[in-house]
Amino acid sequence: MTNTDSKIKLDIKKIQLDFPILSREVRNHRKLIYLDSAATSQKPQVVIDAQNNFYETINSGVHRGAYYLAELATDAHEHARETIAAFVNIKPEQLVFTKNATESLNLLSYSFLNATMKTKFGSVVDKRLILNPGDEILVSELEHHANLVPWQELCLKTGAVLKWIPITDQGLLDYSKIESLISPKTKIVSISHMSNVLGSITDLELVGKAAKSVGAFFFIDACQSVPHMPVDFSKLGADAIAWSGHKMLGPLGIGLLAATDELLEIMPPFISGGSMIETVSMQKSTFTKAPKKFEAGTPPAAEAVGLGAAVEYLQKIGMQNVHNHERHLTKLMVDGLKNIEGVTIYGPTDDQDRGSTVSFALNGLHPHDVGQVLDDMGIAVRVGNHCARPIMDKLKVQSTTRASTYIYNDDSDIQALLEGIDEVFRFFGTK
Amino acid sequence: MTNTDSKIKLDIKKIQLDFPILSREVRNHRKLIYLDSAATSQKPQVVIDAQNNFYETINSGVHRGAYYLAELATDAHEHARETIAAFVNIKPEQLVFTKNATESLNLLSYSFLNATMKTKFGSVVDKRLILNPGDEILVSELEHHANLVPWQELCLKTGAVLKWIPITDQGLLDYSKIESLISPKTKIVSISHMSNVLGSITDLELVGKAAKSVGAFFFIDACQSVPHMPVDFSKLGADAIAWSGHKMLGPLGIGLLAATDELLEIMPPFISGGSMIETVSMQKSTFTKAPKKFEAGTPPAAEAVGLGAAVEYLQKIGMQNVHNHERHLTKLMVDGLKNIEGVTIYGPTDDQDRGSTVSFALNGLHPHDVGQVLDDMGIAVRVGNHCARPIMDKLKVQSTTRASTYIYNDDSDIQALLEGIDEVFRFFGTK
Amino acid sequence: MQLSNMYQEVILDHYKTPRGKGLQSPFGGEAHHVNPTCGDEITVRVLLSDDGKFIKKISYDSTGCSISQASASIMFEQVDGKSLDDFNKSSDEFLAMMQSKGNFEPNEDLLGDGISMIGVAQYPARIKCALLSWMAAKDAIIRANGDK
Amino acid sequence: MQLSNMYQEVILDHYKTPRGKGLQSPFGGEAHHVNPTCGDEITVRVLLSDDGKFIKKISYDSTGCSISQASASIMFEQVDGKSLDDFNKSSDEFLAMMQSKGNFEPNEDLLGDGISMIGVAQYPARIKCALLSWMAAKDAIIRANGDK
Ligand SMILES: Cc1ncc(COP(=O)(O)O)c(C=O)c1O
Ligand SMILES: Cc1ncc(COP(=O)(O)O)c(C=O)c1O
Ligand code: FES
Ligand code: FES
Repeated sequence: MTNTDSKIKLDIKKIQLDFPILSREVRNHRKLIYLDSAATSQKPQVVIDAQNNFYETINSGVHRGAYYLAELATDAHEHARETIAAFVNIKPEQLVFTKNATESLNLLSYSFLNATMKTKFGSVVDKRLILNPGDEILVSELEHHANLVPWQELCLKTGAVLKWIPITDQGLLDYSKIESLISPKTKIVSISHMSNVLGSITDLELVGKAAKSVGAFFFIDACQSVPHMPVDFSKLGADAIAWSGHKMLGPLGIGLLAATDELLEIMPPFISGGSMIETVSMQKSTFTKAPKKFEAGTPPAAEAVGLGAAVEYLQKIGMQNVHNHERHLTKLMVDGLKNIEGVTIYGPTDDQDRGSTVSFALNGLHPHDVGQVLDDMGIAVRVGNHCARPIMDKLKVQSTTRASTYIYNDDSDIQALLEGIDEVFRFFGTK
Repeated sequence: MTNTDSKIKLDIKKIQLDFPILSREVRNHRKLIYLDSAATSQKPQVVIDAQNNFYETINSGVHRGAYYLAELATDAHEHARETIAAFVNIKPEQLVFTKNATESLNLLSYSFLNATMKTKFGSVVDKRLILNPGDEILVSELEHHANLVPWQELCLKTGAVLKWIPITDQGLLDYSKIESLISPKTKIVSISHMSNVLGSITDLELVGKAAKSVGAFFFIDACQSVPHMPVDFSKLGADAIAWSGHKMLGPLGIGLLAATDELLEIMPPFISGGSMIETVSMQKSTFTKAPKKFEAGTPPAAEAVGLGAAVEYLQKIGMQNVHNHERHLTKLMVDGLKNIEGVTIYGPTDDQDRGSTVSFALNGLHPHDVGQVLDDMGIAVRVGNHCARPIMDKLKVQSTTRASTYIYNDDSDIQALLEGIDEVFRFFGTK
Repeated sequence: MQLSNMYQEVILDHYKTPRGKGLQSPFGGEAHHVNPTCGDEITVRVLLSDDGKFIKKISYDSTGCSISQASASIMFEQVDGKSLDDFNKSSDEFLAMMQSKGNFEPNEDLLGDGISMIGVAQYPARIKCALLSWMAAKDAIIRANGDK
Repeated sequence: MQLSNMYQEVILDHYKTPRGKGLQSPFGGEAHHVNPTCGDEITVRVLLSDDGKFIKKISYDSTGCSISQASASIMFEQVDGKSLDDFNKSSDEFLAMMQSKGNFEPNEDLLGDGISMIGVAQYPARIKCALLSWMAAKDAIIRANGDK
């Protein structure tokens, strides 16, 4: 199934035809140039069809019914789990379906609150999940709010203390600070694989080793990496990784958590209810094993099936090819931006390994004005703080303009962006 | 928009044509007779189309982008919120989108855990949300696990004590016990509007008054009522109600919580991350107002839009007409079952106001055998404990066979079920 | 009706008149298994020969669907008084048949009336029903042996 | 380009050479507002006449996009030295225009250069930009009056 991932050149024009939205016109009958895939990706027809097919032919109570349709729906749901699990090289039982990466990260953080409170009232839980006041949680200054606020909240409820790896003025992780930040008090290290603002890739080996050297749990926010490059869970040295389906061609409404068997075994349930119990009486309930232990209620089965189709689509292209294509676009973009006077790029600008998410400023112009004029030309970029306020503070800006690509973008999209930026300068007469 | 809800007769044959799945064949080229809508409903074409239209024409980062598509997507998302809010007669700000009813109920229960723990470490929270050991939570013995296990879990983490209104041997709430169960120690009363096993409707006025007489919060699991009858939040006297989109013709992956402004104001966030914050620094974050405070992360926007279309579809039919039609079917079903020797109906069998969910047993036969033979005739009923184990214990059975209807079922479906039951008896030679 | 592949006459017969039902004493090992999907249960008791190589007596009590009841009754007929070696061969053959999706030539010497259960393999939701008694018996034997 | 409806010449002119920017003392009331969607900010100061009926001096400092900067500058021109009554009329007219989706005949006497902002009303995401200074001014006036 997987493409051999040689350095082949992808036929992007052909790929574009798979995405219905790319043929729509936007403002002023302009062709849509979609450069906001870091926020959410577009969906190929096969994903839309897979969902429709679910609703039109097998929709029913997954894992609950014993009749024919329910059998088919359950099979499709679990087949999707197998496909997605294989994509990151784990067993299906290691893959938990959530609603988005944010829920996945909250699931992790609430495990500590729940374990800590359950012991207080006499339940037996694994000691490693218990937080005491003064215990420490380490994140970084370039986290998306989804990998920051849940840990702040956990601290507010347990007396644990949040520490962070600072970023340099260029917005890169200052690894030299890790040693002084990590100690036996550190219980959790949670870090993003790739910045959704700067595109920079974290040295996970270094951070993971530091975490493991003090016996801390090591979690990764893989929202921006799994969609864009080959990711093998077993090679990350992590206890768990979280990401979203909607950023990798899948439907909205489905997120993922991959974790070690051991972590899944010791974490108490997060959301509780039907389909995750073994026995229930009014007095007491016991829970099934992972992944179902963490999937209370009617699951987003059509979405899981849609995401399964998205993964198969990506596998056909080959993730190394996806990454190579995006590196090619990134180089075009970064080189092009460097050549425009009055543009400041935030984050890595040399040819190091990085993602295709590029934040920049047009000197003297406000990102919302930049975005507005680009939008008028059909170019969709993101302006704002990208749910990563602390990076903005460090860069001393309120917001940035961000362009990000995916497999359906081609050289002409980058060209359009670069020309669009010239037009923005002209429009505001600042050049 | 809303149908005048006179006692008109619905054109069910016409309605059936709106549901693509109903034209599929199941085992042995049988027509599908779907009698499991209490688990999940089927979806009309307009709902499938609304989702497709989202993905094919406006998919983008809702509430995050400033470009044209993002504007359209945000508008569509908020328009859906307005439609669904109006459906239960609340303001849009009172409607929180979750992933399913189970999450909605957990959101409520975690508010108490979070508030309780946050005060312990110095945050200011509303006192009414703080639980002390010995405080009481009142549910009933006929709850779905989704309205039972989260409260059990909350007790395990706070030392609160779970109490329950028992059910009679017929499986109905024993209201006479409420007075002795409720006291100033009662902080929360959470009860289902309609049983998903027996179809019985709770006397909410009575329970709500009891809750309010001691100053307890009053929550309602409205999973089985909102899809099947007119529900006006303002008339329920509740602080919050929870239900799911997928049981009311909407997509999977979207749940709802409707609550009073006051409760939404005082509840701390549940899942935290992006899109629900006001300011974030590494030290501290502040949160937006409801509903966004409770909607961290990328929302299931296509699903919300699909559910909006489902609600418009239901409004055109008129909820009173839906309810009347289902009462008609229920009467057919209950009368028919009564006439078959060897069938035991659980729950109300007289002509009282009740939902169309009917549980029963074929004496001497196991529900899974019953379901299997019916399935072979194309009839999809649910067998099992229906995520309501305590009712089973009370009925002294492991499981029941359950048939439930919706607007796409007609008299011939009930006839097929009744004939199917005769066939089951014949097949096993027990008649 | 295709269904008669699953509910063969001999299965319905075992269901209606189960052989060997009812727990017996003395016994060397007992196991209680629950089918998690439906909550149905079985208890199996085993008494082994002194050398631990033969099943002197197997007995059971159970509640459940026709498939699980018939399977227990058939198992009883097939393994009561047999060697552990025979039990293992039968049990392996039965498991293989259940996982075959129906694509299987069952060995009647090993399974007895159990060959009639091949139709169940086509109904994934019911495979656990058929396996319940065999799994419990396996456990009971392990426990009986542990006591030696 | 349709965009020139929003970014009219006069708006770009106010943006590039803002009138009255820079906080002044003395003042009777001050308000600091943040646009939650972008984080941009404005501080407005107001000094009222002794009878509280006239704006003797309005001043502001702000960071933000062209629309918000131009709007503040235009507001300054329109209301500095005017009566509170005039301020309220202008402010109401401006709000009405912004909520009109562009379907509006703005009154130039009340809005001055502000009539050029009608194009902004067609871009929902930018309406808050245009309103930011007016809302802050309103608050500053209330506070100045509270001090009386
Ligand atoms: C009464 C009741 N409550 C709660 C639920 C849980 O809903 P969901 O599975 O959509 O979260 C259901 C349905 O499964 C139900 O019938
Ligand atoms: C790095 C990173 N982490 C977390 C998230 C949150 O993902 P979601 O909004 O799908 O929950 C995102 C995207 O929004 C992201 O880019
Ligand atoms: S349904 Fe319970 S054992 Fe078959
Ligand atoms: S974008 Fe911030 S005020 Fe306009």
